[in-house]
Amino acid sequence: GSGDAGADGSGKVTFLSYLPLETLSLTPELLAVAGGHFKKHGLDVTLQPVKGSPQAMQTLLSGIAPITRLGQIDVMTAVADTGQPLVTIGTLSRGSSLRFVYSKKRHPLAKPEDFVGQTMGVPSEGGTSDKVVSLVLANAGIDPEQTKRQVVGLTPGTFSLVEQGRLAGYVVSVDTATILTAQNPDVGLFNPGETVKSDLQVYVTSKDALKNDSGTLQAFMAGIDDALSAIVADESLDETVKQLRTRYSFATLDDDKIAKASLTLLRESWTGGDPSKPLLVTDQAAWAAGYTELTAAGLAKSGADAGSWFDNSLLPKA
Amino acid sequence: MTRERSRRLLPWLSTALILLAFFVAWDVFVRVTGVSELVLPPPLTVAESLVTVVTDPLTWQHAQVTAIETIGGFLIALVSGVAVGVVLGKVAWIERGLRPLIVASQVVPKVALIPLFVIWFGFGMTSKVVMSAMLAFFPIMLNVQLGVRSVEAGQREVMRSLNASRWQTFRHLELKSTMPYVFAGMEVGIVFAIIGTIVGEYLGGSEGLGYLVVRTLNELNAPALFAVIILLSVLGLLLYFAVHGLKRFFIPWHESVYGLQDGNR
Amino acid sequence: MTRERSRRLLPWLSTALILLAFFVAWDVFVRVTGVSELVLPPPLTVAESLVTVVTDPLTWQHAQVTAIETIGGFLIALVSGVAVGVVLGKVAWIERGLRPLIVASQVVPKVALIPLFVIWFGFGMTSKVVMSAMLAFFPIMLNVQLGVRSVEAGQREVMRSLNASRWQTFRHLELKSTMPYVFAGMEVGIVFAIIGTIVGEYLGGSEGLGYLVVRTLNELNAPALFAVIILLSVLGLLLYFAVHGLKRFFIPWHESVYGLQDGNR
Amino acid sequence: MPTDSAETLHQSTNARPPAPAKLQLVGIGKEFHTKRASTHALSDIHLTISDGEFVSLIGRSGCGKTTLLRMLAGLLSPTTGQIMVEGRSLWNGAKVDSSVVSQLGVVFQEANLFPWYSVADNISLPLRLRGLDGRQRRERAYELAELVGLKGFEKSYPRELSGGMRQRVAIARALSIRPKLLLMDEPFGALDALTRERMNIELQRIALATKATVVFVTHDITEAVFLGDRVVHLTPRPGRIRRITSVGFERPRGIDVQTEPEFGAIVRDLRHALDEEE
Amino acid sequence: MPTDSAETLHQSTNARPPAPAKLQLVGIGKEFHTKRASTHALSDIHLTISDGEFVSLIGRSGCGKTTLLRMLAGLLSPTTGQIMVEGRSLWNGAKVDSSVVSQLGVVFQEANLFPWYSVADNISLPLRLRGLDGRQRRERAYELAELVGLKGFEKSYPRELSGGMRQRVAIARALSIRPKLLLMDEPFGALDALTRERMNIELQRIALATKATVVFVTHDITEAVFLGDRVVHLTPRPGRIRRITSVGFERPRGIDVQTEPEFGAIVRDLRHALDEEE
Ligand SMILES: Nc1ncnc2c1ncn2[C@@H]1O[C@H](COP(=O)(O)OP(=O)(O)OP(=O)(O)O)[C@@H](O)[C@H]1O
Ligand SMILES: Nc1ncnc2c1ncn2[C@@H]1O[C@H](COP(=O)(O)OP(=O)(O)OP(=O)(O)O)[C@@H](O)[C@H]1O
Ligand SMILES: [Mg+2]
Ligand SMILES: [Mg+2]
Repeated sequence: GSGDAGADGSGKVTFLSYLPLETLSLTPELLAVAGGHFKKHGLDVTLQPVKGSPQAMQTLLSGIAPITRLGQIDVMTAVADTGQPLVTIGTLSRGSSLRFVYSKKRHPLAKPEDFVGQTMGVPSEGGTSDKVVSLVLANAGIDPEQTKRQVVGLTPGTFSLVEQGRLAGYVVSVDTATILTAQNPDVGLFNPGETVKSDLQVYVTSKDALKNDSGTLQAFMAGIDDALSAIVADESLDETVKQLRTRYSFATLDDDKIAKASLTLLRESWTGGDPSKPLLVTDQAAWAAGYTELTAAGLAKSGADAGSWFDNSLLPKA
Repeated sequence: MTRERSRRLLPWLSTALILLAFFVAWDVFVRVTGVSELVLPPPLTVAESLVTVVTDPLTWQHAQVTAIETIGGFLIALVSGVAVGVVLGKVAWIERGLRPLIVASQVVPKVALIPLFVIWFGFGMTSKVVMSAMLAFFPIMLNVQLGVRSVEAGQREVMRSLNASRWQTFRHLELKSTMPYVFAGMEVGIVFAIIGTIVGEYLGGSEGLGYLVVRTLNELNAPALFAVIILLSVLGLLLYFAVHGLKRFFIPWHESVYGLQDGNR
Repeated sequence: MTRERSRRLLPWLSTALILLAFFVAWDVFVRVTGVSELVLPPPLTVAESLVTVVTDPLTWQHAQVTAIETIGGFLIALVSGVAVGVVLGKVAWIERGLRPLIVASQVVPKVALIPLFVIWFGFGMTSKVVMSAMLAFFPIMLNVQLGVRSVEAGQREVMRSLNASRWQTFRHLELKSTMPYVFAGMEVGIVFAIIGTIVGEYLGGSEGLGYLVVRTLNELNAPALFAVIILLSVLGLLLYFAVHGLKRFFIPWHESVYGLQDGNR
Repeated sequence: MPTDSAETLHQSTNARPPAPAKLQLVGIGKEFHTKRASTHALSDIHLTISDGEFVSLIGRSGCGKTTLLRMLAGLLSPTTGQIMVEGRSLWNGAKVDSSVVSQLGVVFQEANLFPWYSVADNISLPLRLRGLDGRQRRERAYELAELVGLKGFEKSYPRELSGGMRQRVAIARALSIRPKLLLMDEPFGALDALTRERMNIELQRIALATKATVVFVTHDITEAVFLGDRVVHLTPRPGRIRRITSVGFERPRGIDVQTEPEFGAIVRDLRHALDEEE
Repeated sequence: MPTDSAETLHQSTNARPPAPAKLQLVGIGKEFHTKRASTHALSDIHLTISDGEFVSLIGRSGCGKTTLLRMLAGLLSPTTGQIMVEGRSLWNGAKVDSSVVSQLGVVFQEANLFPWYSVADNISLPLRLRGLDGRQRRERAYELAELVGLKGFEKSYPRELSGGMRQRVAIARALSIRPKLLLMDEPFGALDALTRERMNIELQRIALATKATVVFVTHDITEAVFLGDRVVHLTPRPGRIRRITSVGFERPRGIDVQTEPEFGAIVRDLRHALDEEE
């Protein structure tokens, strides 16, 4: 029932985003707000940016906000290693939302073997990007230690470190990758999703919230589902872009070409290339495979029952 | 006459000249080293972007938020810094006891405290105000402590011989005598208050110039990033000079102010 | 005798008591509010984790890196802060000219400068040392400036009447007279030097306690995170007290030190 | 020689008028300890000062005059002995009886003015601490400024004054509350002969009018004799009372008392005693 | 009255021995400006001091003695007029001729010691600035400490000294370099009679031995006459030279010169002139 959405009945919900709000990666949430999809389900959603996944998890678990979106890798390691009471209630993307940026001239990164003996830039030590790099190597049978990591901040000038050869490449979000390729023809992209199965984006709540606030969560997922369906239905993406621009303005959205290119890529990752499949549903097999991949690479403790970490019951019945 | 006038103009002239020199050096640096525009855009590009940024009314809202947070944090730091500084400056055993906690509270990486701040103060401005106050507090507090301890023994004896209460001694002697130290602390404090606000906005939030920094970083828009930095610097300067102006108003009798007016030397 | 002894013990006792009170308050807070362990683990859990962290020799390597970077940055800040502070304190027009640049350099968000730093200084320790020096510089510089300006007019006249050179005046009068200010600046400076190092390690690096903070945070290992923070605080305290100890050694004649030894009052 | 001093002390104690005791110094001694050495500044000081009495204190530079005065002012605790003010002990351990301090006016050897206050504000600071309103304070400050010859300088700041002018501000400050017990440490040291003479007359008048008890340190023997009911002579290292001389002339005294042969004799005597020291 | 002063000046200028001029003050005037008001401290000072001469400067508190001395010391620039030292002008605009300053010894009205240095280090600071080695400095410092009666206090710090002891340290500091031109601002103000007398004798001896020219500010008329070849009397607001009195006695003078009738006459005359002022 979407009637008693919020805990206090007013329908106010805070969604935590470890990504800044000015990115198309956040399109489902942005559109759900801008296009009134949350409102339709009785929710007044505040999108609240926080710095990084750990902080999103901390804030979620301290009960300030009931829902967030995280990388599946982070959720799995958190639950497996430190037993955090997190529950996945929906899977957004079926592919990786990260890209490795490299210089075509200097040192192309076409296959995992190209990483050996190189330095990869990651936004933070031990974070998602770092693990994805490890997974790419591990899945190819290469010792992850063969590639050095270097923490670098995301700034406009970071790519020049690649051009100078101080880094072989660095990890960015799909969004940033789009800007970079538009800025510089020398930018090449490596999609880790081609080899890594577990780098998916999932909606996460805490066990407490799930117990006490399932109505709100259900309404939230319904809003997201509506927004996603609208984008999938909007073949040209004109309507989506238009609606987003009524409320938001940032570089990638303001540029028609970049916006549509990014959205097309994103849409593909949400549907997994097959528009007939139900959106947001967490696929039991893919989930289990992701966990296996992580434990095999030594990135998560093995032996846990991963199947109990997600719950599809809050999704709108197709 | 002319000497007098040139003496008054000199500082402004030197400010202008040094700023000019700085921008020229920046431009030359960019040209000579051929550093990527994305790492350090040339000043003219930044200037263009600055015009765009400045003409956007949203920018002013963000600047206002940052200013309010900074001033709020600074005022909290000032009041608490003076209060704590006075107490710690006078009561040695409290100082010894609290010092570890105070030093520790300073070196704690703020990023670890963010979730606590969010729980206590929410996502709004408060947590940035607190961050700002935390950074500004220490220099103010420590300078006040030094000031209270540096009160001249002879003057202190005058107050004692007048049977002055603690409060009177504070008001007529310690406060006045500590003022120059407080102001030095304040000048450091206001600058660190801005840093605190920016860090706070950087670590979480969707308002303020710190947020604009994050945003331009994410958009990989180097000219806009540097334009925001220039805005920030201007804000910093305004606040700094406000404090500095207060000093000339409040302690005209102190060597550090009086000595500069000179003419009698 | 007993009074004397209790007076000597009191500060240590108060330190211990206040620390104890702090940990008890922390524990009670965690229990009462039931705050998530991920946000603030109870002190005992942190203590356990501290044992693990401390017994790991790698931790000591990281601590060493942080300490070296901090001390390096601090020393640079000290030397440059004193030099610049003296010059700006004495030559008003240079001060007026440079002040905007100095204030601006302080409020620039360091994250925007990282690529420049990396290009100039590489990924190693240097960029953290620079960051650390940048933060510590300002309070030292400003305090030195105040100190130089606060030199007593009468004492200055003695030096002038002795036909002392600028260097001699500096060495025998300004330096000594400014010492208390320098030390107040240094006490703030060393703390900010640590903050600078941590921020530097946080923004880029794979060594040091700042790096451990990031790693434990990403591992969601809150107890370890807080254990590292405690380590950091201890490091901060050690460095702080080192500076503080230097003060008692170097300026025993100053009220702020001498006044505390008392007994003659 | 201690015997000599004790004897003289005894003689003059008998000669003292039988007024009630205002101040009693009983076996006062003071040692300063520094890391390097310790100085025995005062030793075994016995002295009783009656109400309304004017006592001059003379002695070589460094003999402990300032130290003694600071102990009387409650600024320094004696190492040994007791100070009684109106029968109540001034020092209780390291604590001072503040009711005694409140009747005190002290002129220090250094002016110790507050650079942030004008001359008038410096003079009236003690009144301000007692809660007098602005008008009253101003009036009294201007009155006192005129008294000490600083008319027209009321709004000046200490740094704009000459050494002697500063000292006079300090004197005016001490007088502002009409103290019952006035402690003065070489108050007229930086003044010229004429100003000094005038201040002597004024001080005498004020002391008598307010019935104040005065302890007055000076290097000028004539001044000491002119002003004092008794003149206490300290000898140095450690400071001891060498001799107490009573001055018989009735107060107030006019300038011409200085021409009296007896006055001259006392001055000569004291000078001789001081010269003899070594 | 200016006419009176001009006349007297003229007379005594004639009476002066025809030694070469060490110091020439030509039409010196000084005004202080503050935001609030301006003070005309000195006006129209003409004075020529010959080499080796000892000039005493007397006058009421606040009449401009310190101001004049500070200008001679190169610490304060005159508003009008010229100061010539050995024919070279001391002040060139706001700049000081440093070759003149290097022959200077100055005793300020306040001791202005450096609290971070011991007594010995304070005394020998001028020697240190001239590059003397540690042993020589130490020797001279101990010698001077004894001269000013501070034997045994060489290692003390200023805060451990009495007011008079501090002043004596300042005197020793000024003497340490055997200055050719000695400027002293009430150097013996805080000293007792005996110490003062001794210091007078010593100062006289040193001045003659080093052939130093001395300008000596004092409030003690007897001292002024005892020490000075000439006594310059300033009147206040603005400070002008009222009268210059030559003292005929040959230097060095013994204490007994004070008993000579002529000495007494000069002192009386000066006292009279000071008293008359108003
Ligand atoms: N704080 C102190 N620490 C150590 N010694 C001190 C201190 N204060 C005073 N003394 C010593 O005590 C002695 C007496 O000093 P005091 O100031 O009382 O002398 P005084 O009689 O006032 O001399 P003066 O006439 O020069 O002012 C001196 O030998 C001095 O060195
Ligand atoms: N820095 C200053 N600013 C303004 N006025 C000043 C300043 N210095 C001195 N004066 C004024 O100049 C006059 C002369 O002062 P000066 O110090 O020369 O007197 P003095 O003769 O040395 O007196 P004393 O015997 O009291 O030391 C005084 O009226 C004083 O107020
Ligand atoms: Mg004394
Ligand atoms: Mg003077």
